[in-house]
Order: sequence, then structure tokens, then C-alpha cells
Amino acid sequence: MITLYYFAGLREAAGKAQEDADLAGRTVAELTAWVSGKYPHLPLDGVRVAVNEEYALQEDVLQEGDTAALIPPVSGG
Amino acid sequence: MITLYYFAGLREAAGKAQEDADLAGRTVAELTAWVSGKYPHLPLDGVRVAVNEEYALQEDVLQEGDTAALIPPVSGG
Amino acid sequence: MKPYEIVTEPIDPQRYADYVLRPEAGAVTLFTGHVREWTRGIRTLFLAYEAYVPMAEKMLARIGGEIEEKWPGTKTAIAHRIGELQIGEIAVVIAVSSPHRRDAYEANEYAIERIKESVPVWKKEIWEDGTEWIGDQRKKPETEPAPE
Amino acid sequence: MKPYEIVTEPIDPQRYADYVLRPEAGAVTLFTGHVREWTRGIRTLFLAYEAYVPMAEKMLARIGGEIEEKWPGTKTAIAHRIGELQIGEIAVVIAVSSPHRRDAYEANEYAIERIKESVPVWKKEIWEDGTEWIGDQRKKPETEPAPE
Repeated sequence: MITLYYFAGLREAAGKAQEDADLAGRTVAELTAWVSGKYPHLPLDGVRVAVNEEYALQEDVLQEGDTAALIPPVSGG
Repeated sequence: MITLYYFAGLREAAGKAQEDADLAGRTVAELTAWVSGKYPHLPLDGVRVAVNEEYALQEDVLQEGDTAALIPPVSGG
Repeated sequence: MKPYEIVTEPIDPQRYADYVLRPEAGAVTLFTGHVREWTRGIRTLFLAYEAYVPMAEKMLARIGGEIEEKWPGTKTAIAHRIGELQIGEIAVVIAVSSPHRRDAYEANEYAIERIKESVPVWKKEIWEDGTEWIGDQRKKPETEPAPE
Repeated sequence: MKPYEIVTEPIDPQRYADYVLRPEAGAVTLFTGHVREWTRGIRTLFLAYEAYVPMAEKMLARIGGEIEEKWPGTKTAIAHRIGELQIGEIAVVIAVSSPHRRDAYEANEYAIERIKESVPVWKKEIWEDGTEWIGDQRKKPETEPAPE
């Protein structure tokens, strides 16, 4: 099981801030596809994925207990 | 008569902060020559002249009542 | 105070400037980004920031590390505020000290550029025309950011 | 407080930052130049500044005018302290606000460069090795300024 976080516009569109997902052993690309399948209306354009608070590559593999976050385009500063 | 100011190292070398000089009608270049003649030990390298608190050109002519200042290389900031 | 932090209370920029000052520092640059009322004729009524706090603090610290590597001898502190902010209030502060001024300017500007591209902080704005918008501030209105 | 001034008391930089802040400003850059203890291994014991005060204030105001012309929408305040200063104390403060950050950085750096070339302020330093020196700080020690 991994914990998945949604932020900003993605949280509002998904209607939740986090959920658990059975994605251990899957890649980051597969995680994105899973989210997109579950929430087809989510604006995933330009969204990056962070795993354990670090930006991850598409081919990185999720481990049991990881936290993953969908990071929409940032707008701090 | 004009009033002539000496600053920083020039003041220390001249031993005075200001003096009156009979230089009305003379150019800035002539003023510098006058100072150099009176205080041969003054380090005039890189010194600019301000007239009435504005940097002046060598050919500018001094008027009665002007204040002129010898401005050694600045080192503020 | 931590040198790289996400805060919820108003930012006192002087604390960050004081933190980076050292006897060998000749220059301190302090950048503050403020909530701007007007952007291309559209008035901002309300603004709130949110962050992925632990990751954002980690990224701020990493930016500080990049700066100390690129500009040896500099010292940096950065804070970003989240929550609801009023017009004129400080959203972000960046303090950099260095022996020489050029580095302090360059490193400070580098920090804000890096924050804007990589730190997980999001702004939510409500405009006077009623539209609401979240995300990359460069998209609305037109090509100009609001606020800094 | 005047926006362009020569002062004899310790400088509170926040006053100048506050002065330039306006609702349309998204960015404020604040530069402070401090008395540095160590320069290339030589220790500064004592430092004093003097100025041709009325001309110096006039030149600071002119630099502010140049900035507002080159970077429209910016607002600037500058102060330089004279008299005896201790290590770490602020000799000069430059505050610039602008709608966008790029201008605030550029204009601020422009101000310090212009101050260093044109404003009639002079520094007198006594070094640990006993030598005293007045004038263009780039000449000693070697090619490096001390302090900023």
C-alpha cells in the first residue's frame, strides 16, 4: 500500500487530500495512469510526482509504505 | 571670491577643510592648477571638481560666490 | 526560527537578515515578495497559499545548499508563508549574505527563480471579477505573474 | 526620514523597505552594505565615513531618479551613514520596490554601482597592521573592496 497526496487544484478536483492505493511495485508512470483512470476529470497536465518528498522519474518503482504526491505546477514566491 | 572645500585625504594633506580663493572668472582646470601650485604635495590624481554640488567640466568657468569642492576618488557603499 | 521554513504567521524579514549576517559578510540582500493588489487592471481580493510542507522545507534547504556551492562564502535563509494573506503582506523572504555584493545579488535572484520552479507551494487567488484560479500564476491574467 | 539621505545614527533598514512598499509592488529588494572585519586576511579595527553631505544627498536623489526612469514603476530609497562604524554595522541601505522582481534586483544593483562611482562619500580605515588609508577602496588590500 502507498499513500497518495493530492494538492491544490488536484485536491479540489479529486475531492480528497489523500488516499491509500495498492500501487507498491508499480512505476510512477503507472501511478499517474491509475489516477487518470480513477479521476478522468483531473487536470494532470504539467503535474509532477514526488515520492517520499523528492521529485521522481517516470520509471521509478514505488515501494510498500511510500508516500507519493501529485504536484501540480507550483506557484509560490 | 569662491569657497573651496577639501575632503578626506585632501583635507588632511592640505591641513584645512576650506578656504576662500580669488578664482572667479577662472576655469575649473585653472582652479586645479592653482591648488596644485599652492599645495604641491596634494595627491590630485583622480580628483574631480564639483562646483555648487555638481561635478564640473575642466572648461567650466567659476562665478563669484561659487562653492567648489575637490572630490578625491569616492569610496562609499 | 529555522533557516529554511514554511510559516503560517506574518514574516519579519529582519530576523532572516540578522540570521545570515556574519563578521566576514560585507553585503546582505533581502528579497521580499508581497501580495499585490493590482495586476494588469484586475484587482486581487483574496489570496491564500498552501504547501506540501515537509517537501517544501526540504526543497528550500536544497536551494540554500546549491547557493552555498555555487557562491562559496554566502549564507542563506528562506521562508515562505502559507494561509490567507492580505494585500502588501510578505509571502516569501530570501536573505543572502556574502563577502562581496555581486554574489549576494546573484544568489538571491537564483533562489527566487528556483523557488518558483520547484518548491511545492500553490497560490489561490480570487479576483474582483469573481473568477478563482489556482496554479501557475503565469497563465492569468495573460503572461504576467501576480504577485511576485 | 528622507528617501535619500546621509545619516549619522545607526540605520534601521526596515524603515526604507516600508517606505518603498505600495499596493502595486510585488517585490522589494533591500541591500545593506556592512562593515566587514576581515579582508584578505587583514583585520579592520576601525572605520569611519565622511561625506560632502549636501552634494551626496543630491547625488543619491539623482540615482533614484535615474532608476525610476530606467525601470518605470519602481520606487527607491537610499541612505548612507557617516561617522565611526563598528564591525557588522550598516554603512549603506538601498530599498527598491517594483511590480515585478527582475526590476527590483536590477535597479538595486544599479544603485550600489552608481553610489560607488559617483557619490562623494569617503571611507577611512585603520588596519590591524597599523596602516591607515583613505580613498578608493579598490586599491588596498590588492584589488578587493572592503567592506561592501
